Amino acid sequence: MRRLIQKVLVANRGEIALRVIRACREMGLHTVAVYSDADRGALHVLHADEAYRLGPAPATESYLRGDLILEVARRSGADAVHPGYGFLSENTDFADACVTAGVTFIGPPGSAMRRLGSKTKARQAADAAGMPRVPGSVTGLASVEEAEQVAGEIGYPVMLKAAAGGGGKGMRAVHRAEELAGAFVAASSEAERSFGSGEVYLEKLIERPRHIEIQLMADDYGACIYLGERECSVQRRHQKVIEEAPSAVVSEDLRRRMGEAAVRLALSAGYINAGTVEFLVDAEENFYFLEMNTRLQVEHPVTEMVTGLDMVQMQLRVASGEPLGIRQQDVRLRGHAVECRIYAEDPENSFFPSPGRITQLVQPGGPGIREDCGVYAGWVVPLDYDPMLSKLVAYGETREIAIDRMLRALDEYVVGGIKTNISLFQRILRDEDFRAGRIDTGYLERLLESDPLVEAGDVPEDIVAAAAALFSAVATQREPVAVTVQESRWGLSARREGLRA
Amino acid sequence: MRRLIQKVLVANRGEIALRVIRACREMGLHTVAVYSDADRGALHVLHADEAYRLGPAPATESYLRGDLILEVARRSGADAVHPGYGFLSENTDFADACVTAGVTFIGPPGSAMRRLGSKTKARQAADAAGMPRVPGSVTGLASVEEAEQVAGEIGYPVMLKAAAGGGGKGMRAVHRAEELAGAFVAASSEAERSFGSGEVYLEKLIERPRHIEIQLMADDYGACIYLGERECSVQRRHQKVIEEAPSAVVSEDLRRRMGEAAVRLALSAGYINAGTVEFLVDAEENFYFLEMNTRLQVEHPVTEMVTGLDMVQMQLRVASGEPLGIRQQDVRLRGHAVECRIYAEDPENSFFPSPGRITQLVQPGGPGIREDCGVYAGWVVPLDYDPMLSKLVAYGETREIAIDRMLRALDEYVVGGIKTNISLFQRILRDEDFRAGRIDTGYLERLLESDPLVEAGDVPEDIVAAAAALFSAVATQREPVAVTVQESRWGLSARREGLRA
Amino acid sequence: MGAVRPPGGIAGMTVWLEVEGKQCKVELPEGLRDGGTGECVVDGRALGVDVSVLQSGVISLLVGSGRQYRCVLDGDTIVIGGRRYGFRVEDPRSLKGRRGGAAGSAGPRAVKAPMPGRVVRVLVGVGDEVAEHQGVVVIEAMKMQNELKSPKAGRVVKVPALVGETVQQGDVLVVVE
Amino acid sequence: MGAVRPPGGIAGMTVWLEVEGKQCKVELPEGLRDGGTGECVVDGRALGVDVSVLQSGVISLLVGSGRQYRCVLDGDTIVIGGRRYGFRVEDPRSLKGRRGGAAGSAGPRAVKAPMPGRVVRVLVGVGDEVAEHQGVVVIEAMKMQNELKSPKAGRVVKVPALVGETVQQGDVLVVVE
Repeated sequence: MRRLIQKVLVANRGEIALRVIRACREMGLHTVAVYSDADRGALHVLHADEAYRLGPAPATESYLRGDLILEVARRSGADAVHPGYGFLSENTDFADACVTAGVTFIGPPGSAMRRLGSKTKARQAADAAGMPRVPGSVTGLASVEEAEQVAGEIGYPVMLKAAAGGGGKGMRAVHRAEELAGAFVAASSEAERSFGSGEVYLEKLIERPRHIEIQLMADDYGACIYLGERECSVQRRHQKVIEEAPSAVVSEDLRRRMGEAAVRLALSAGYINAGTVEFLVDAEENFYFLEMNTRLQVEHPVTEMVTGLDMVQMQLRVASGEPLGIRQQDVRLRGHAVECRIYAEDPENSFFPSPGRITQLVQPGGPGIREDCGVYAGWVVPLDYDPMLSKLVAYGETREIAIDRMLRALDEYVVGGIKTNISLFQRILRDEDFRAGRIDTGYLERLLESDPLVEAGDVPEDIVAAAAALFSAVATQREPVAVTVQESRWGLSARREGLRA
Repeated sequence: MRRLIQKVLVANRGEIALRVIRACREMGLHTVAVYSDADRGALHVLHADEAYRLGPAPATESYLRGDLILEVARRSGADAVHPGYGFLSENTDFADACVTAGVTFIGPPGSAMRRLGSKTKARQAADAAGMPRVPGSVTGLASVEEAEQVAGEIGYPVMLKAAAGGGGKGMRAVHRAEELAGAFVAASSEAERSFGSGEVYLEKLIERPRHIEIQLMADDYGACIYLGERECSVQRRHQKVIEEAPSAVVSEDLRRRMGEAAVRLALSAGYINAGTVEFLVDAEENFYFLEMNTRLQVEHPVTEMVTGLDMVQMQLRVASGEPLGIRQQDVRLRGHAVECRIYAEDPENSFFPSPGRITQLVQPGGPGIREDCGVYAGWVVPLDYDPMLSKLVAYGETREIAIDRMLRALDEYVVGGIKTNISLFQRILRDEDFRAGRIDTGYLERLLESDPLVEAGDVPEDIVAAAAALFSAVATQREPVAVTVQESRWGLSARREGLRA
Repeated sequence: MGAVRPPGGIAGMTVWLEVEGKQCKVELPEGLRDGGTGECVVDGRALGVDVSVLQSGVISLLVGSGRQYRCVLDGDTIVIGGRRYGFRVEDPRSLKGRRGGAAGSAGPRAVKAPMPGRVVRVLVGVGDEVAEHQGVVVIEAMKMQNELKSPKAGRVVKVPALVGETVQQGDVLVVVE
Repeated sequence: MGAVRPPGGIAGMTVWLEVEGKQCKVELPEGLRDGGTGECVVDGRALGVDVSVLQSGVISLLVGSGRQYRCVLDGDTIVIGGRRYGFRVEDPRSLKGRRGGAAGSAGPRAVKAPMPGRVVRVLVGVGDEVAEHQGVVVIEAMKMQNELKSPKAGRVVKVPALVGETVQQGDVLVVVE
């Protein structure tokens, strides 16, 4: 079963491509990066042994071009492809094409992806594996009429979801029957635009659910273990913003029950490599299967911090045919980890994306801090891709220590030239409800709707003024715009008035 | 017993001062930095809430001036002092002066420091606590004659050591009786110069010993636990270069025996707060008490990585009168951690120190990497202090993974403008003996005496030449020194000859 | 109050600023911008500072009380201790120009691209009546679609935005009168 | 071999270098230093490169085979993949000067301070005979004492070093003839 892996093509960009390259390097594997025209100077290119251009900036002409990527694999002699997350990572045709090309796809076999990757198929598999799930349609809805019938059976409120999708695209909450038809059309057309398939299904809407997911790792030999859970309830527009491991509300017993259910599902589909089973958990600790992500997740570092395991190295070992090497009882959780997704977006202005050149970058460090960063000072963040700049992770003996450590690190962090959501994290991590673990998937939207805590910085105005004056004095060194202090305030005022006239 | 700590003066500089400041910030404590004239822009100053000048650059006029430091504590209203390591950290008079000034000294009580800090007194305490130690004199040697007598009794080879010292100062190995007199005078005068006390003692020299130390933490209530061991055998001139936790050769049983012996010693002296008991371990796994360091150690991060604990936060809690909160059985080691002390010194030129301006700084990151760095790009490393720039720590599930991860991180690390010992670590971490754990305190000196592996980089000459040409083309953009390619090679050669004439 | 002379009588420099929305005037002694100790005067209040210039755009300020502030310049903000403080230099020479440029809220108002991106939907046409905060155009950047709102109630008079077109930050997409 | 013309016939630039102790000549097409694709000629061998200038002193080179090299300039070395490669630009105009300045090993040789520091011991006096590699002076910097050795066997002719004095890098401490 051993498949020799010596050179890995990383079919992704940004921090996750760098993450995979680092794991490969640590294991003595050669690395091949691919890049679009926007990414010639990107960090993942600079860390790779080899790098090949794919095409123009748009992902459809570069990172989504499986044919070009396999051509690079052939040219470079890469014997394996790591897809990262997003892009082609859940594309079964690409996984199959890799196999056909004689290249190891570092992920599950196409057959398992087909059974578990589609949300509707995965729901059928979950039913077969005896896993609790949210009541709703198991197959895609053929029409508005069918949607109305199913919704009527399970009762409002319901949630419409794209079968092929993720990341909140093609999703609509429907609270009353009269809203269903419009929402159905909207969700379906958004799904069509986003994923090339308009198939949508429908579920009972769970009130104030937590989003909690189980990390799995399975090998070729039928071994499958769970590496604890992650709490991902802090979301904005269905996008995770902060992730933690473990969850503040998951007991040892609940963890075991969710973990065993997830393992059952994976084994039923012949799953191999890393995967994540997502659940909704309600206030009574009932858990409901949501979907399975058949790939590495953005938030895998928090699991690594509390288990002490390297999941990408595990992926590479499993993909080369090695057995897992650890048993379920060897997995011990210790401490608490929190991850913040640092995005190039402006939380003070509708979270507008903020591409552009990074002019200053002061990164935090020290005890308990891990940063998986995909950018550097001087780099121009392109407008063509996901706005994630970096994942900042803090570990601590307790949840409170991890949170306080993250706040310390965020206070150290300065990104200049573009806007980031650092201040959003500072607000969340200081929020009483968050600190008490009172979170659900609607938590962040509620926080953002509430009056922002007018938690002004504690730096006196005079200090800020002095600093601003010093910086502007440096900036105007060559061509001073300010005048020297040789006249009275009245004279100066008069002069300003004169200029205004 | 609770002593309120709200504002901590950090009586140190560099990475350890920043380490302490970060812990304070995470715990909501205010921080006060002190600095010499060389350190106005140092990183520890920039991270502190308040900062006060002590005096000129020499440590004797700044960081060793306990009187000035306590004056700053008074002015700033600091209620505690953290001494870090080095400088005043093991100065009992300073610890006492803090108490007199009503300021909590974050470290052991003066009485325990007196009993365990002096090497000769500590050896007496070790004997009393039934701890094995290297045969030799328990008290300082009054004369060359006494030294000759003791050496005759225990047999050569022997080691002369300064009672007050550390870091290899005032140490001499003596292999034959006729060398003893000269070595005694040299060691004593070096000790006098370095520590203000010429007292030396004498021990049997253990052949090829490993340096292994036990980390302790004790509270006000008689609880004392050990946090596993650190392997510090990779030394140059008795200075630790690489540290690890755990040791590759310490079994569960040996760890328990060493740990319990260390705890016994600490409790016998009424020890409180963090401390380290250093041992020599011979090939037969016999361990011998060496000395106790009554303070935080440089290498504490490797212990933090494998225990998941924050030792500085523990120090602060213990110092404010809180109980330890964890028991011995709660301390679980997981994985392996390696630390490299990045120094401003030139391993290719007799390890000469290399102070000066840091012009480039590319720091590693990603999974398993922690950096406690005390410098930044643009900072001028002063010539007045220890040359340590940063501590780079790698964690992995196994020793091999940690080592390979460290190599990956070192390959990413670039410090420009000054020399560093990064290449030394690359050599050690690739060395077969090191990787096999075949190390002792003489290992590194032997490695350095052996022919350097002519492990040339694998970058083809043409690439280096092209890069060099591109850089020089940029540098000469304004005033080109090179000529354009408008003549034949022969013409150019002739021209060069002409210039040489 | 009369002008405060910088210490030593060396000719200084005065800077007018708007800091966090509040106007103020800072008098700097000559040379302080390169580091060292001196007295700034902020709206007539003297402030003893020790300035250390660390890198381009990064300074450390120590004030009389011992407080230390690492200040990082980022465009029109200064980051100190993880918080941002907005400021604007008021150049006396440019006040006239700025004044002339300011548009009254009664006149036509433009919806401009807040970032580079691609126009994915135009929700209004010329002549449409729009409410304040009504969405008028959707642009996409970094995989996110962002609906831009009308700054006022009124009638759409121009729609330069074209679906599929790439726009730069500041480009006018819709004008409402 | 004749000179190779840069692609497009644009006037290029030739740089003579010593790389890791070996002399070579590199012909660069004009403009490549600012990034882009072109053909360097190293000692007559053409090398297709794609240059990306990332920051001051940092470039990424992609060569025809697909190999990627991040090159960081540090003084007279280039760091690539964690290894340092020494180089020196040979300025044809300065060759004469350098030649004249090179001291023969037969003449007097100076022991110079390899770093800034303080002289803590002077181990020889004028007139002393010293062996090659014999310690002659000890200087201290960064808490480390460093013994400087004589570069040759001979007689000490000058000892400018004074105990306790602070010296700069390159200061002559002892001269041996």
